Amino acid sequence: MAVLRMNQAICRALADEMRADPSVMVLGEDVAAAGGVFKATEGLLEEFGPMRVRDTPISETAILGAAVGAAMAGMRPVAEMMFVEFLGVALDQVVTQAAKMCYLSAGQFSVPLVVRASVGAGLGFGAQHSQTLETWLLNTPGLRVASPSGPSSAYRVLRAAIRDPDPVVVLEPRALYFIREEFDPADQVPSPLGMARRVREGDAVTVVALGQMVRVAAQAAEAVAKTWPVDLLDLETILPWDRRSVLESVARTHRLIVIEENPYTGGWGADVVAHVVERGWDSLDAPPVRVTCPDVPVPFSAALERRYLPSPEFVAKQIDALCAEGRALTPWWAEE
Amino acid sequence: MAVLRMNQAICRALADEMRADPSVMVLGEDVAAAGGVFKATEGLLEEFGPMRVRDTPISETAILGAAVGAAMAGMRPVAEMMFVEFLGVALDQVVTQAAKMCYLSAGQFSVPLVVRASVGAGLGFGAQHSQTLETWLLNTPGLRVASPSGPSSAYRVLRAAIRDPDPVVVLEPRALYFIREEFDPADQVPSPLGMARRVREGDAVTVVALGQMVRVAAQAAEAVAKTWPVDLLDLETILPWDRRSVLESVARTHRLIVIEENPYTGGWGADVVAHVVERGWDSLDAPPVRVTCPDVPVPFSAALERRYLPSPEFVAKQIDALCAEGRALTPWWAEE
Amino acid sequence: MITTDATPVERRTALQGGNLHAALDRMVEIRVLEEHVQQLFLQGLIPGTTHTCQGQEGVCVAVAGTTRTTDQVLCTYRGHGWALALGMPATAVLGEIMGRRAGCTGGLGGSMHLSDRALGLWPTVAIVGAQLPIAAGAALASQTRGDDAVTVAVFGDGAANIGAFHEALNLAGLWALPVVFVCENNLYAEYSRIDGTTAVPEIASRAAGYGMPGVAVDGQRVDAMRAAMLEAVDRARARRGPTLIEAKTYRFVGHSRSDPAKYRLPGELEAWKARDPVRLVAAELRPNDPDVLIAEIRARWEATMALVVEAVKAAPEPVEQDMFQHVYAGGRGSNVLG
Amino acid sequence: MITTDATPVERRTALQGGNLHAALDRMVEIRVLEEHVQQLFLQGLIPGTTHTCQGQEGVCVAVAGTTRTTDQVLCTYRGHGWALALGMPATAVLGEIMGRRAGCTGGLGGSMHLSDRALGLWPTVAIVGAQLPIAAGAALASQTRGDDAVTVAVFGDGAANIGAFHEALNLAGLWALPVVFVCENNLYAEYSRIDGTTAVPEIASRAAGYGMPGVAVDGQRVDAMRAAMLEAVDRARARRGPTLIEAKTYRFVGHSRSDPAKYRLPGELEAWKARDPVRLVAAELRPNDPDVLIAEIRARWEATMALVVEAVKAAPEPVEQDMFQHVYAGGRGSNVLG
Ligand SMILES: Cc1ncc(C[n+]2csc(CCOP(=O)(O)OP(=O)(O)O)c2C)c(N)n1
Ligand SMILES: Cc1ncc(C[n+]2csc(CCOP(=O)(O)OP(=O)(O)O)c2C)c(N)n1
Ligand SMILES: [Mg+2]
Ligand SMILES: [Mg+2]
Repeated sequence: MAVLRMNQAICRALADEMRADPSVMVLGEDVAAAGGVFKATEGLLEEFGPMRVRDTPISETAILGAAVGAAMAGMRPVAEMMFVEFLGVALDQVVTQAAKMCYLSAGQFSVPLVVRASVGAGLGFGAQHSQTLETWLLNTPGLRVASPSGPSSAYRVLRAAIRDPDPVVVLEPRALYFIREEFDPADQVPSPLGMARRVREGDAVTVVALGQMVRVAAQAAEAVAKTWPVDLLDLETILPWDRRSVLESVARTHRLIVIEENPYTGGWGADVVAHVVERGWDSLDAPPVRVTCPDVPVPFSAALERRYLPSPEFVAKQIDALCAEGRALTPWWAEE
Repeated sequence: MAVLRMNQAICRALADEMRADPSVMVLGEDVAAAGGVFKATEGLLEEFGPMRVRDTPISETAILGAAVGAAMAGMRPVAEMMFVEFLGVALDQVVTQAAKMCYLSAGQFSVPLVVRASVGAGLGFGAQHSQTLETWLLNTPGLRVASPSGPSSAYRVLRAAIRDPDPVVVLEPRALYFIREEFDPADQVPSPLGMARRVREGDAVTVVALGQMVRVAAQAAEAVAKTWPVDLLDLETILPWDRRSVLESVARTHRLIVIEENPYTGGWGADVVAHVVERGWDSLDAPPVRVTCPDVPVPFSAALERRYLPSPEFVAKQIDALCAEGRALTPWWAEE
Repeated sequence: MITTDATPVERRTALQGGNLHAALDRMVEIRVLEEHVQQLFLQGLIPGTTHTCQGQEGVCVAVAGTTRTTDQVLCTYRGHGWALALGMPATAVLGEIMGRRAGCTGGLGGSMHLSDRALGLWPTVAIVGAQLPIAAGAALASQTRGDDAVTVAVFGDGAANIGAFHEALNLAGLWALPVVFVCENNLYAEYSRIDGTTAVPEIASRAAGYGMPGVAVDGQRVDAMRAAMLEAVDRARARRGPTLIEAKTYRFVGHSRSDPAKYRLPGELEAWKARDPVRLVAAELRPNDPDVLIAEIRARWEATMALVVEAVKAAPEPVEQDMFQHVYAGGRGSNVLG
Repeated sequence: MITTDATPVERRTALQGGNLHAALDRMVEIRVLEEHVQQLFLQGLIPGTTHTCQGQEGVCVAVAGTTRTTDQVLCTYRGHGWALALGMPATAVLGEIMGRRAGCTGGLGGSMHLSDRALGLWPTVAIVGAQLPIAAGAALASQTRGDDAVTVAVFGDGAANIGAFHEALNLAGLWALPVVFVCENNLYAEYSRIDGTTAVPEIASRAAGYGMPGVAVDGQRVDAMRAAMLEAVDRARARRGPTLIEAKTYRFVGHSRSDPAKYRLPGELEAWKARDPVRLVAAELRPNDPDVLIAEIRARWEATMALVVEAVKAAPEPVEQDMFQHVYAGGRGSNVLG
């Protein structure tokens, strides 16, 4: 057993994979000598040397492109994007190159690449450094996308991502890097990506969450536990998300709430709702509900940013409304 | 009245706005001397001169960044991205800069920028030149996104986009550039973006479509017209899409089908379905349905590409199944 | 000479003409504000992050003194000094850094996103290099309209390796845009020294690849920087094309937040501190006892800044509704569910 | 000398050692295939688009003759000549262009996306410049693993203005990656002449900004190109760092599809046709009657290509299930609804 912060769990996953497989390498801005801006690559340079652990220039296109090329050549590079927004200058390499190379070469090449990026609001980094941006990636056949919800989750997800033969983007909730958890890394069998994790079991309502919203959902579930036993699923992998587990849960609970850290319009929660409605229509007793952020850029002020994020209190209210009345409340931010 | 192809209608809209407003300018690769790869800017250089109509290097970041800067300085630039995929090397300028500048400056600056990009499959351009990619843009407060469905639609949408004080991305279905339509440009009052267009009226089912799928939907609607009168809405603007019109329609028809040219997972159709389900639950008699492409990159071969796109025949079948049985068929491409 | 209740525009005007007293005064003001920012951050009173600029004050003050409020300056997250230099009052700067309504954007932006259109300060950006093509666009607007504004695009040594730099400089060179690119080469990008990230030792040398003059300047000397700017601004104003100026400078503090900057080469900090831009100007003005001169000015700014800090601490935070303003310049709010 | 039923690897080997007969033979093969591609496109038998390379054949043939099948070549949508030069049989090239199962990727990729891993031909990309950082990555893998492969990254003059070029070359220079950057400067990017898009006249000059040698070569002379490649490949193979080679060349045809290329300067095409790379080699081999030599070889290839065209026309198209293969290398298919 070990008590690890999420950044340490990530570092441990990297080190474990690097020990097991000499083709695993790490590159990114300040990941080597400094051990990463979020200290998620600390000690790797010392153990694995400057060939396999590389500091790069501020050149996201070159970082990702080089990772794509190295992966196609048979390495297993793990590239760090310090903040997910930086994908905006280099998205091409992930979704237009990496995700399509296997297809375009009819399977001659595969791209066992991992892109790690920190995501999310709550730390006061402002509108250009606080989003989650799964939506840039989801409509991309050929890609996988995961987002862990804490230390053991991050450890498991990252090892699975590195072993995956296809390109995987791992979106790490920045606000969780310094959260601690006690777990035994040796116990964490890297399960293949694409399976949801049941956080708590219940039959009143299915709550689906991802990343740092899993904690928010868990707090809300705890708050309403006496009245409404929540079946809480942590998707962990968002592309492809675990349709089977969600549908099975809804078949038992007949109700669905998705908690999403994104503006309301065009978020991934809609994909969950739409699929469940299409394939699980008869299971549903009430309209599915999304709890999201409002349709605004992430505000800087601490007061506004707190308000911006879904809160456990509001999620609890929505659970209560949906279970008691069969109808959720209008989101706090909405004008009709 | 005039008979115009869609590229000519676009060119006309540009010329009309450039005549009306000296701050409108056009820039992009080969838009000036050559009149555009798709001939949508033909004659503009001759009429408006090399200051306002500029050929650029192959530098999408500089093209979009320069357009953002010029817009912030008070111009109304219209930047062309020849294929929407090229946004992948410069998305930052649209979603992280342009869309957030008004907010980040608390309204001191606005960004009256238009980005035109050609989109869509059907012409054999292969996996890196055939997508629609609205999903890169939708979860972006501060941005507007539209996609016309033919010549008059393109004329109207583009004029409205140029007059809009905020950044607008106009996604032009490439396969429609050479489609003709007779209409009077003078009649086309540029209505503000965000309003759906009713293509045909009916009460059996609401069909929502965008871009080149509007034609596919219209053909399907025609095919089933005797049995199932379709209420066909062309969204035209996809961010923000016209929630009110769609909900009103569904309140009358009690059924919803969304036709989308995108892979199934993570497309914008889910946003329409999810919102309608959440806000129009009681209206619905049957599960909403999305007709989409399969979850694969766009294949090159003509035979495969034809199969890849939603066909009028399959849409008609889904309309029939939903209206007759209350249940759509499993998509042709799906394995359980 | 510089009163603390000068208007923002007066604060800007004071720097024009090259008065070294005014420059020194502003540099000390910046130094003192940045020290407070660091303390406030450590005290947990500033959310997120801060990037301060102690040691680099000569560059922004020289640029502010050689440009007009109708010119347009685009810089980065390391922007506090730029905002003050261009004329923004300390309350508006610190107010923003602390997320108050008194901030220049009312707490929406934060430390990395300062702006004041009336001073020509465009929103500072937090994506490395993104401001460079935007600056080209600002200059493009001037060129197309035929106005006489000059655009200044500020960036760091690390930004010289990102694609946006290349594309923006090529475009500016090609179209002879009225823009001055000012690289604050402080030797480090975050924790990485320039020689570990950049295949050439001098950023200015890259200008040749874009058909524009490249000038390396001692960024610690406000007069040298001023001279280089005057020439480049003239060139741009006369519509003779862009210039790349590389200001060799150094930050005396870490990259951001509480970075202890352990990555410095031995002796490097000391060598650069010996060339503190504040002290170099003071020595120019009062060769016999520069430190006394600095102490005098510092005392005044410390008194002022203490008041500013208290005022901002007491200032109101934004209210919920503020977050829905300004998402779009036009049309209905973005919180309408429809 | 070159039999049409040589294996792909034999076709590659034939070009090594600098045999000019072999080079000429391959260049004519490319020329003839490209002519057929243009005709087939005009006949509506090729979907989408094509980018042919008549006039530029010397460059790819020289590169193919100076690299091994274990080296890695990354190039662009203008890739038919590259595929043939590296050894791919015409049926696999044309089969792909026409979207048949006989194509090198069975019709999934098309004209812009050719590949054959056994020949070191990586998937050609259709996003300008995207292959450059990927090539740096291929070279990075070699460097990290310690193998002796060399990577060749091919791009056009127009690609020298995109950010990916800058970032890739800086990275390669910084890390001394074993890569050779080959710019096919054919003076035009689509319909834009280089002087209208690029702030410097010579791409090779930009190498200085990345700490690597830049060499401008007459790309119409396969021997000159070969000499430059030998040196650059040696340098890379010996792990002494990257090189930028600018091959000055010209396309005798439009950019793509049916482009009539009206944008050419007057006399330009004629001047370049006088330096047709095919004829320059033939003149070297048979100074007295190069045209007869060309005609002989051409006749052979025309006969062969006529058969190839008929075979591909008759070849089967892919079947529906083909579109679901290869979306992912691992795991279940992507058509499972769950
Ligand atoms: C595209 C992008 N990549 C990375 C970062 C993270 N980052 C912020 S500041 C910085 C260092 C920039 O160094 P430099 O350009 O020298 O400017 P300085 O901070 O020294 O003023 C980095 C890597 C970013 N903000 N944007
Ligand atoms: C990022 C990007 N921008 C634009 C295009 C469209 N495009 C395709 S080829 C081409 C011209 C490229 O010119 P050059 O690099 O000189 O290569 P050449 O075609 O002459 O071989 C352009 C602009 C693209 N494919 N990718
Ligand atoms: Mg720096
Ligand atoms: Mg070219």
